[in-house]
Amino acid sequence: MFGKILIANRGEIALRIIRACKELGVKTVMAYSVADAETLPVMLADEAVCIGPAPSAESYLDYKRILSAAEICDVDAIHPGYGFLSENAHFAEICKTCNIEFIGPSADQITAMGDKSSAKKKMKQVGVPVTPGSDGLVMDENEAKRIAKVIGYPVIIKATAGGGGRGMRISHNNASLIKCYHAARSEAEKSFKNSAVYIEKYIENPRHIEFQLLADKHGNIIHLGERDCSIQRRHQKLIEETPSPIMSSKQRATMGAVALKAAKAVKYSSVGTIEFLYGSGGDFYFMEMNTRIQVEHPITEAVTGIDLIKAQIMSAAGEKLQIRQKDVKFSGHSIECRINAENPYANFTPCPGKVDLFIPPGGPGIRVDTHVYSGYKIPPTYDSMIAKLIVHGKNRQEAVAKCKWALDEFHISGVKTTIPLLKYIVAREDFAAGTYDTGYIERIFDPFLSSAKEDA
Amino acid sequence: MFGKILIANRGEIALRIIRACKELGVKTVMAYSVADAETLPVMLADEAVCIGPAPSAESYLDYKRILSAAEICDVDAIHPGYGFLSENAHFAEICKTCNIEFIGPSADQITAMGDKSSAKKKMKQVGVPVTPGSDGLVMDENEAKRIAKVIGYPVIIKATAGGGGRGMRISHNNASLIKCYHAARSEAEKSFKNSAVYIEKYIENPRHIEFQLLADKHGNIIHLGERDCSIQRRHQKLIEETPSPIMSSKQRATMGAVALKAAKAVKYSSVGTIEFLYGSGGDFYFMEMNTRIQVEHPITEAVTGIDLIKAQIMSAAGEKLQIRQKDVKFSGHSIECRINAENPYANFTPCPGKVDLFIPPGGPGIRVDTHVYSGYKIPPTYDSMIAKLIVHGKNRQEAVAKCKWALDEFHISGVKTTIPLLKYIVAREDFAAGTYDTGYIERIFDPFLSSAKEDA
Amino acid sequence: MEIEQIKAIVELMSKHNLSEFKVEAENMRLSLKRGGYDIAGMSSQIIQPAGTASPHLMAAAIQQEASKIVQTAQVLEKKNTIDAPIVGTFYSSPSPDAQEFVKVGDKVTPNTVVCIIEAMKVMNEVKAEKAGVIKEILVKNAQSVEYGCPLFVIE
Amino acid sequence: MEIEQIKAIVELMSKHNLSEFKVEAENMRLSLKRGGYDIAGMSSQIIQPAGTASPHLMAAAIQQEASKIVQTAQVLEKKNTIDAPIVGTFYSSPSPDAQEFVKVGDKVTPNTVVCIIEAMKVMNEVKAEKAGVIKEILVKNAQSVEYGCPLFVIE
Repeated sequence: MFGKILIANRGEIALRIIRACKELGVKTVMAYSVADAETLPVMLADEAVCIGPAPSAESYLDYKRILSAAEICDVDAIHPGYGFLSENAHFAEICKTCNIEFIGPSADQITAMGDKSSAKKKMKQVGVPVTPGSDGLVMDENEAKRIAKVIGYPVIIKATAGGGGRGMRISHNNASLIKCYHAARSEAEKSFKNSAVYIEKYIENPRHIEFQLLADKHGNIIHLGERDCSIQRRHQKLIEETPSPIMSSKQRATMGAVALKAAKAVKYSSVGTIEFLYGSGGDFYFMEMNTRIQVEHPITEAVTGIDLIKAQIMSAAGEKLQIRQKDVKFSGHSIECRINAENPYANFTPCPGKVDLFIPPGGPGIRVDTHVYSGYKIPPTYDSMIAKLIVHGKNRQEAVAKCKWALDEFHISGVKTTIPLLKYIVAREDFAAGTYDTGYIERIFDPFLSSAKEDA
Repeated sequence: MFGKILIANRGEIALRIIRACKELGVKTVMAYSVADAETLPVMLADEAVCIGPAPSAESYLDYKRILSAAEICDVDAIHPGYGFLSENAHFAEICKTCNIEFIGPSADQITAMGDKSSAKKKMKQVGVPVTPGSDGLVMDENEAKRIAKVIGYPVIIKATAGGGGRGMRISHNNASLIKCYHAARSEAEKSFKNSAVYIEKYIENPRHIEFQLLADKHGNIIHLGERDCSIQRRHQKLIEETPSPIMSSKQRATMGAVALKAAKAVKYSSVGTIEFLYGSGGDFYFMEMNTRIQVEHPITEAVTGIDLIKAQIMSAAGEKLQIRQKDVKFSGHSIECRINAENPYANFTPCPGKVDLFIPPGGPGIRVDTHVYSGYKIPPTYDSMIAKLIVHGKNRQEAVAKCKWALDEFHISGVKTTIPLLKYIVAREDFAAGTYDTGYIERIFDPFLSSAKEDA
Repeated sequence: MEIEQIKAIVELMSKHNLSEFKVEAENMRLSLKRGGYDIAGMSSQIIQPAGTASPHLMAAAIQQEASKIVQTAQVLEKKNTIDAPIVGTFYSSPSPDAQEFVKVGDKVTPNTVVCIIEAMKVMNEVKAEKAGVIKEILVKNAQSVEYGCPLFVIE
Repeated sequence: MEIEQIKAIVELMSKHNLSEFKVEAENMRLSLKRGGYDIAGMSSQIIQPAGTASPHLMAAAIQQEASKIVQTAQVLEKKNTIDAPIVGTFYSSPSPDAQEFVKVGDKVTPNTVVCIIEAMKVMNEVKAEKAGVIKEILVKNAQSVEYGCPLFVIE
């Protein structure tokens, strides 16, 4: 096991990693920016090093500063958390060169899965179902039209370097295709400095079902069931749950096996997630692989009893998986609600600023992962997620009931948050029935705004 | 199921009951004193009624005011929590007369177990082991001397109406016996308006092992394993855990069966606890029965997955137990640390006042039950317990590790708390080894004070 | 701590434009401030409608509503009301057919019975406890009242 | 604590324009503040010893340590220092045998190289970025420095 690791991240995930390390007996060093000097992870780590000013490019994204901090603190490994450098193959490679373990997959594995277009090609080769579409990048308008004709409308144009919905356009006919093609390219260029796009059949109103994987460096790999992350707004997940309300254990076994096949194709050796689009007919397609720990990992922890961050660190340290696929038992139902400092009534404008009073809920089956406290100042520089509420109930009904009272109790003043929208969703009958898909928030958003007006 | 219940309590347990009711779909009314107007339970209940001024005698202990509130709010039942009227047979009786369900055992059951001396007699009759001692009350000095001679020193003199260590004296010889006898009587008179005492053999350095029971009104009763509450200061529990580090599953089955026998003797029909003294030779003796929910119930919830407050309310509503003894499965290890607003460096002086900043820990396996938040003013009128930290780990080692980091993270400023003492204990090797008894805190207290001076 | 010490501290604060001074010693706490007053101390006596956020939390949360302010005003005028000494049901007259105990404009002495509050089937007579003229009756007949609820305005 | 001590502290605060002073000793707490401005905004540049509480939380927790006060003083005088632009290892001279880049008393221009900070095996020359006279060297040769760490006092 490592003696000391550096945490190249911030906020709740940094705190989460510190907690895991304390249980493992591993010392921690927080690499932090000036904006995060007064945060809980910086206080609670064994050591803390300021690596740069607030902008990510000069701190959390600057691998030179992070590695320099790692060197002066003499750490064995670096945990990248999620976001920032967590899926950066170049960073993983340099860590290796510096003889510092990157807590995650190898640079090769990241590269193989990082480029969505080539990842899709690879998956197709090994027999993982992918959505029909272009075999690789689409270089001009004519090719776009030809492909659309073959696979049929609607189609979706996606940036190969994309994520978070940027560089993405849906077209329903020839008329809009060319416009969408160029719009996606120019957005991709702006966002990722890479204008390359590919085209796929657009699956209407699918569910987003992802499988959590856990692997070691000795060829062992298991899946820990699925997470249903269909409740998204512009491809940003808002509520996740496991098990999915529509998943049978037979379908879980089938999709789990496919997810394992996908990961084995790149000899995957860490925690990771295979994301699928799940059609209304039970058909499913490989979407992408996230080669890192995910925000929503705690719901899988709740139902499996497995600490994923500890497992990830142990895997990076070369330890063998202690658990076989047949030992994985699922118990109860877990739901995560993401609380962002955004105003849902004003187009989700981020609301940085001082949190006057922060009272998280407690009690049975409630877990809150947050770095926020009364008086904390949310910097405008980073992600707007300020807390994750994770509930665990005996069954889905109890878990939904816990979401309701826990959200009612959650008191955050001083900044606007997504809590009103979350409360609105978990109180709805269609949510209780589990009948939702990735178009859900868009459909219920106007009723939500109207209900708020009625309340006022 | 009840439509609406009144909560005749305050603080964290009131909040705990509200949470359970929200899951059950039962409306809640908080009966509160002027001192508690600004508390979370008052805000989070469906209704709230101020019943009187701060002193308990004119509010939480005044059954007339509570029943009047219950009547004007038209509730079906009253939950008494713990303390206050929770073990008051008279109150349970009046509730019945008023056609309001008392959420707890019947007045008869409370009476049968409430008087310690007669409870002991009854237990002896049905074959539950009790400590050798007087058959009932000891009326004068000569009888005291006679009994002491028979059972042998050391002996303990206890108030029959007692609790919390008041009206209790230990004597090691004839010389001190008479003095102790009178001291116990006068303290009992002062504390409980009942000077009656009894005498028992004093078990030196025993463990305090209690069994959680769950019963319905249809004759079904099960036990949910033991809790080891040996870490006490002056009979006030400070740390509780389950399973006990010294309990074998065979011994658990034996003692569990005895606990069930004890409760069946009074046809017990609610949640309750049988407390045993556990000698160093594995011998155990019935100490008393608590005919109510206990502060430390969450650790049993953690390892069994059973919500005891919901179970208690369902039992009071006449529902049958859904679970048999053989269905009870224990999973992992749970520890509770009680955080009191007391200064452990100054003889545990209570520290009421404003909590400037309150940051509870979060993350996997952490539960915090509290009514406190940043800015909350702890009134001087009531109990000093302000939070319960409950951890749940795969095994004892993981649970102890979680206690350590969670206590390190727990930030409470403005008032002194028991956190430094808790941190000191959970970091000790003898605690890690599970070798402690009810004399533990007394023995480690001077080293604790010295370590604090070294730190300073 | 001696008064001379405190005096010296106050002078120092004034001279050096300190806004706050606190000292806490064994069995003793002292807190001085210049400018800005503390609302929290007043809030505990506010009559609380069921289920709404407390004034304290509200203050902290900076989300005071208009309705709250009225209540605060009531609190500030509290010395001019007769309040419910117990929780129960308010009756303005001894029986449904009988005359009210008091009407607006009536003079009352501390011993005047002004209403009945029924608690647990017992009719409890409520006395004015102060002398004056009834200016307003704040609750309706047969209405539920909680402890401390203002019943009458008296002048 | 004697009044003379408090007086001395207050005078120090006034003189050095400190906004806050807190001390906690056995059985005793003392907290002083000046003016309405928020120290928290500045504190982010304080060099933070690993594992200690942040100034902001500290203020709330009223548990300031003596060592912190020195740091606060450093922060207030920050305009007169040359700070580390990157995290790494400080070297006062180009090689172990060579002369230091600057000594106390040396005049520097913005372009004067005052030290090297090694990061990832790369030697980064640090320039003064302001003109003045080196008054003090705050870090030792081969010492690790984090971003923003004051290296030299300059006047």
